Amino acid sequence: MALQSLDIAKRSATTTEPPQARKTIEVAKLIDVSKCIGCKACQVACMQWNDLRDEVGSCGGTYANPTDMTDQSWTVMRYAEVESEERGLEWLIRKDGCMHCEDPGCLKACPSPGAIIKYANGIVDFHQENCIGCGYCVTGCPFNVPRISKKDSKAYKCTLCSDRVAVGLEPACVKVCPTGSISFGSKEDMKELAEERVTELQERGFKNAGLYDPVGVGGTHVMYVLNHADKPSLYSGLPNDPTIAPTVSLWKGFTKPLAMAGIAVAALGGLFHYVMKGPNEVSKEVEAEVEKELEAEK
Amino acid sequence: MIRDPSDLKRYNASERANHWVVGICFILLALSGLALFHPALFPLTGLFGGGVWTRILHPFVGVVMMLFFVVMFFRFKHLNQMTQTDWEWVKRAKEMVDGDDHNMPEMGKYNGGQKLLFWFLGAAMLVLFASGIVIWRAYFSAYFPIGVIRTGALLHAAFAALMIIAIIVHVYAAIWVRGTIRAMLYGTVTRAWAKQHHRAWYRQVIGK
Amino acid sequence: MTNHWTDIKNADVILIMGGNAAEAHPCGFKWVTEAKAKNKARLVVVDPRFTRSAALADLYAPIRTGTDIAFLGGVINYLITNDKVHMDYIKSYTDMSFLVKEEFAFAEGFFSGYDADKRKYDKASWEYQMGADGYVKSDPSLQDPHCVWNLMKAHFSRYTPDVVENICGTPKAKFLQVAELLASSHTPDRVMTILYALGWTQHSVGSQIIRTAAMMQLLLGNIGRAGGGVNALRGHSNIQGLTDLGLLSNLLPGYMTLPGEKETDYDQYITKRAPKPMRPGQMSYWQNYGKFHVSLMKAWYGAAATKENNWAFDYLPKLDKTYDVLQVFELMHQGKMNGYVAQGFNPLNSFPNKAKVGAALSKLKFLVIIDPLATETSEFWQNHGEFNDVDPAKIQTTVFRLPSTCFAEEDGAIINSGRWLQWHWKGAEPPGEAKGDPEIMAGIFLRLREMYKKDGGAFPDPILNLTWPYKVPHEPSAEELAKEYNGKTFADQLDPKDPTKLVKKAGELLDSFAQLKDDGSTASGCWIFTGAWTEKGNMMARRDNADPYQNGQTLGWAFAWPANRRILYNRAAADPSGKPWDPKRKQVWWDGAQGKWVGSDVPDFKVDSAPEDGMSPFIMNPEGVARFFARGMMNEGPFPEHYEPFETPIGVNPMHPNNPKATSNPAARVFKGDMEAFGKAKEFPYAATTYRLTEHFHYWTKHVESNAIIQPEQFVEIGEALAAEKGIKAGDKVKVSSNRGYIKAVAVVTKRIQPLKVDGKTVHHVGIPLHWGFKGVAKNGFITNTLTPFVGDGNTQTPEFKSFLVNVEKA
Amino acid sequence: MQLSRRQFFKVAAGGLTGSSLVAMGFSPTAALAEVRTFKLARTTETRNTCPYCSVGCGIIMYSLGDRAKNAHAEIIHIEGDPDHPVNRGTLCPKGAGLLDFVHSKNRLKYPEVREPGSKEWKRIGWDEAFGRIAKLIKEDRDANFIAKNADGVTVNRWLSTGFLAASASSNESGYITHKVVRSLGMLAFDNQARV
Repeated sequence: MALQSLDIAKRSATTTEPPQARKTIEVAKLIDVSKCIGCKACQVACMQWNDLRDEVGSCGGTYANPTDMTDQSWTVMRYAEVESEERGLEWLIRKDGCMHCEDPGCLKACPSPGAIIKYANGIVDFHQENCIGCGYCVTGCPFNVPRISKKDSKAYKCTLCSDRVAVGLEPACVKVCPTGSISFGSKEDMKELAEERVTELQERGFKNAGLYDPVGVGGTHVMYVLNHADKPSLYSGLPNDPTIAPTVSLWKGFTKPLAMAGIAVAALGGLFHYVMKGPNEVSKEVEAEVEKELEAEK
Repeated sequence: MIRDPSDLKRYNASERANHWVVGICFILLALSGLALFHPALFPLTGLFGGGVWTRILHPFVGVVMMLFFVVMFFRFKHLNQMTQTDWEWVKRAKEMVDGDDHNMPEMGKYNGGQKLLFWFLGAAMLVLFASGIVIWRAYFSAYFPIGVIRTGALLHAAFAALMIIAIIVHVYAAIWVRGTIRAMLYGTVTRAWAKQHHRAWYRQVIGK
Repeated sequence: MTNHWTDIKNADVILIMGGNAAEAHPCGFKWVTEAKAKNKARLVVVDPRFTRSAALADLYAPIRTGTDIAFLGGVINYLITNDKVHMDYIKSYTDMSFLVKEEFAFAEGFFSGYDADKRKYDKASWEYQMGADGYVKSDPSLQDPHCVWNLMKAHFSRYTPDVVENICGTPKAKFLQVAELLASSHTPDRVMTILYALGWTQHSVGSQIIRTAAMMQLLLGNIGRAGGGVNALRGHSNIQGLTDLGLLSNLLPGYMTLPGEKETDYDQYITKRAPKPMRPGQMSYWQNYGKFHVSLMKAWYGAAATKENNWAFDYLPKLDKTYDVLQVFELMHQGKMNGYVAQGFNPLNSFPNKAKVGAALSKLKFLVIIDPLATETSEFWQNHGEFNDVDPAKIQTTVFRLPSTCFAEEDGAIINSGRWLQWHWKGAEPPGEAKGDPEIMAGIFLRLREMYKKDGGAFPDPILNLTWPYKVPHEPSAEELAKEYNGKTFADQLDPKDPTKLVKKAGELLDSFAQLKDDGSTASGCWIFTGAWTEKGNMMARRDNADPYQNGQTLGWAFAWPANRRILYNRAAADPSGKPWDPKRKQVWWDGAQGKWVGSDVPDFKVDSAPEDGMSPFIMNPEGVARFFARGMMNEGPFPEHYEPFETPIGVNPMHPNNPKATSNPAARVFKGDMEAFGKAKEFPYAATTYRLTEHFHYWTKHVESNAIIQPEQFVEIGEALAAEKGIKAGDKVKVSSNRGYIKAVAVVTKRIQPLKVDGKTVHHVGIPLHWGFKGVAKNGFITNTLTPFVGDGNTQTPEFKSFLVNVEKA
Repeated sequence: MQLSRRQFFKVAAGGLTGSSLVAMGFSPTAALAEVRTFKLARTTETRNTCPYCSVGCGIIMYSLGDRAKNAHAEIIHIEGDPDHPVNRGTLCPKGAGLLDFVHSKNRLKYPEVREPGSKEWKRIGWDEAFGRIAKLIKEDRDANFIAKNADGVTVNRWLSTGFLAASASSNESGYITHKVVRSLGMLAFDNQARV
């Protein structure tokens, strides 16, 4: 295999390992919601860098716009007004987008070889030229991220700006973030930074501040610092404990070999049965009987 | 075409055509479905013009198959009611597989195995059609919650596999039991064949 | 800004009030999050709405719009009564000990000297007592009842926490929490910064709100210090520059002022603006006014400005009054104006009472629009349905629309809020036939001059004699213009300390405004910019971002006026003996060995004046110190007082319930007809306020696709309580009306706007973003300023966009 | 066509074998996974300052071509300037979308005039525009210039035409604008400082 700019860790619908000899640093994006003002600079930077322009929609009665991710909007801000006895009103704002799971549900579900790639640095990338548009990635994703374009029926989502990272730059949203809510670096560094931030938040009275790096999907390469890490769902429904759904695991796990084995057994069973038992032919007796009967009729 | 006037008519032309439409659809669906099901079989998409065409065509073929299957289902439904004898046949099916059909009860047009297969295929088609609609991303998935879609995908895969196995058995049975396939090709079987395998039907047809 | 953006990171406490930095200045707000993360700073937000800034605040307090003076007055009272003032600082650096004239008084909401008919004050009593020595009298023991300190104490003692709660609707406990946190910055080792914007300026008492804040910062000893100051976050990219360059009715470049029609004597004009020190040993820097003025006139009129003709003093128009935009549109509305030019400006959207502005424009003979974008103003005559329901046939104005370049297509400098002059470079050709503003101005001017040369006309002298030394006359280059405002000398300049040394050769560019002369031997188009383009090159284009003291001063980046100084009044960062108040903060200090002031910033001081000389840090004031007592500088009084917005939801000033004339700013100018156009709470019960959203910039970005995508449609924000009362759900269309018109928009129903208890009544706020109009790629909408009242601040005439009354109903 | 059962068996077996071969790895080599090519590789960078709010963020404009005579410098991307001490490469949603401002379909391209009572714009040339505007200005100034006020004091002012200056044009534009406007004796002069 020729060299490419990023080494590949996993490839969708591919049964063999890609070359694994090189070790690259794992990267991660850390989104500190305690610094986020929901300005949507990341949304604009994303559309500018990736040459996307969503439709001019309408106001649905909240600040959120576009109101959901689309093939043209790979990241959107989600706003939640949460009131509690203890802290009064809080405006919890979360940048939603692909989490770049260590164990990506989309990749697991994808039937098209090479349509979804997980690079060795942790980025999970869609390759639209290989995408067949089945939408299985949507089914597989625990975070409801991939979107199928109405124009070309291909799946799209955040690439973590793989083209920028490949040449040594940070993703566009990271660079643009005016309040420093989004950071990018090695996953190790990001975890350290998160720890620092969590300590700071705890000092400010957020007892349950913490890092969101869910183990259920093997950790993610987009992580959150949450001031209420005990209740991720407060942040516009961030899954509390995301995993690849058991149905998807079954579908893409056990079912595959079992079904193939079943089919093989059936086919081979037939073959060997035929070979060993021979065909089930009409017996000579019956043939003779029928001959007789025909004679009789005549 | 070689015809023996004493042969028995098992299927009329319309029934045969119906069967083969369903059958061809099944083969297309199985090949395209398997291509999307197991990475190792993905190259089968080449048969359909590539992955994208496979994804586009599969559900439409599915709809065609379902339509024709429904017709076929109602055509043959009354012939496939399980009876006491059929269950007796099923119990003894192992002997039959081992090559000894002496103790098998007399069967009508269809034996217990065929009837069970019929009902199983009916159920599988229902599940496949329903789950297929759910996972048909281009038109319908948006209307279903993600949990339903996931279950749909799993059921679709599982029932498709079962159905393929069932059809392999079906096809093999047709191959194994010599003189069977022509029933679906020219519509007739030999009297001997009928008497051997479906004696009750044989009696019924020749009026004895 | 007294300080600048990066400096915010040095703060321990940050107060965002009268602004929403996170929303309107997100990249500057980064230094707030930086201060929080690296400096353990606490962020306090006081606002009628729980804003994007509030989302990150440690402490948020709601306030009724337009009542900031009461709130800040309450804080001042809290600081004084709880002894939380930086006493060493104010004793040396403010006028607290100065004696005020005994006639000065305040009663029933009026200061002494009020004339109710003219709605104006005679300010004679608002002055210091002068001693026989010609200096202001002072009582350092602070015993005299007429000393500023005692007057101030008495004035603010009325603003108790209960009064604050009653006027502002801020729960007393919240107010006290805020006051306590702000007060924590009174120690020398803690500094607080204030970030405000048009949430303070756009009130009929806007200037006084800002004064109250400045007084609070003085009491806390936070002026002149890194991480401190009173920081106006300007709204536009070069509105600082345009203001510095004096593009206002009554100004000349560099905050010099045009003469009034009673100041036609040149010497009197200069003397009045170059005051002698009012205290011994003070600098009173404006004494140099004459040098700046003469240099300006030399830059503009060259050889035609001579000592004999008082440097062409007659060329300057003399004011009878200020022609701010409200005044101008009032005159236009009366049919007294014929022509108008709007250069990169969209008055139909930007000014209050759109109906009046549109009607005024219709009365013009000609209107010239110079803009990169198709603005609403340029199409005020066109029918755009409900958004602009006019009949073109009835509008006789000739409208020219001239396409200009945008930032990407020109060289030049713009000045950010921190007073940094930053050069930018052209990256592409403009679309179509668009031209740069200088080229357009030259195009009009050169034709005009030709006509005057040929045909003569009214007073052609200034037109014919205006210097025009540009190599390509119809296309003056940015470089030529920048060098012109920087200034140059016509004669050799010698070192005053060593006359054998030549400092500047004739014809060279100047390094500093200290080199300007009033003998006609220097020219400078804007004295405060001197040093921006010197013989060493373009200082505005410098890109050295080194920050050796790690306090964000970056003296090698671009050029900051004045004299590349980053924090104004920075001498006050050191105690009277010249040592930093806080040894950890290395700012500016006296280096005895070198005999001069040194530090991480350019000292804002006479660099060799030793602390023992007793010169005080506020060198621009003739007193040398900062003023708690504003003397006659403000129109409504030397101390700030709470007055209600002109459209008040409670109908009474709770400070002066028995004096209806003191309900709203008694000295604010209100035009005939506009007073009648004010709505009353009975019909329009809700307090409305207009503002920007972070997704949009004014009326520009509705033309910008990516911004239209992220905030496509006009909306208004209302609280859940009001929404429930009115049966309005999020996403419903609502009609918001004031006494001047209505708009329709989508309702955003939110917990972030809470009803407030004010003077026994419940006051609901309605929040109205301003960004929409009938041109653009976003969904077209109504012009928000259809609703706003045509009245301005009592000093600056900034329209009262932030406090007015509306009604809301389901559309 | 007549398909004997033997032939049918062959076809079926062939299909099975084909798919089994494929299953065993006789599939064609899959395409490589390569990221999108970095789109700014040889663009020209120009430093500028964001024209919106007063933070004055540094930006870098990336344009096509290498400034060669025949290359038209179309700006294709705008990003924050990481060296800038204030924004350090960051931008807000407005700054991040500056490219769409530069290329807005509502940019004006040609001088236009709307005649009195007309419903539409008419495209004109710069010469005509400058000439007509200068003439209108001169007519009004000559008719309404106030050399002396009621008290006979020289005031040299002109009040019947006003000028609004921009908020985002450069110092140099502002400076020359002020110079020209004041030379005419105009007092109805303001800028966007208040709004």
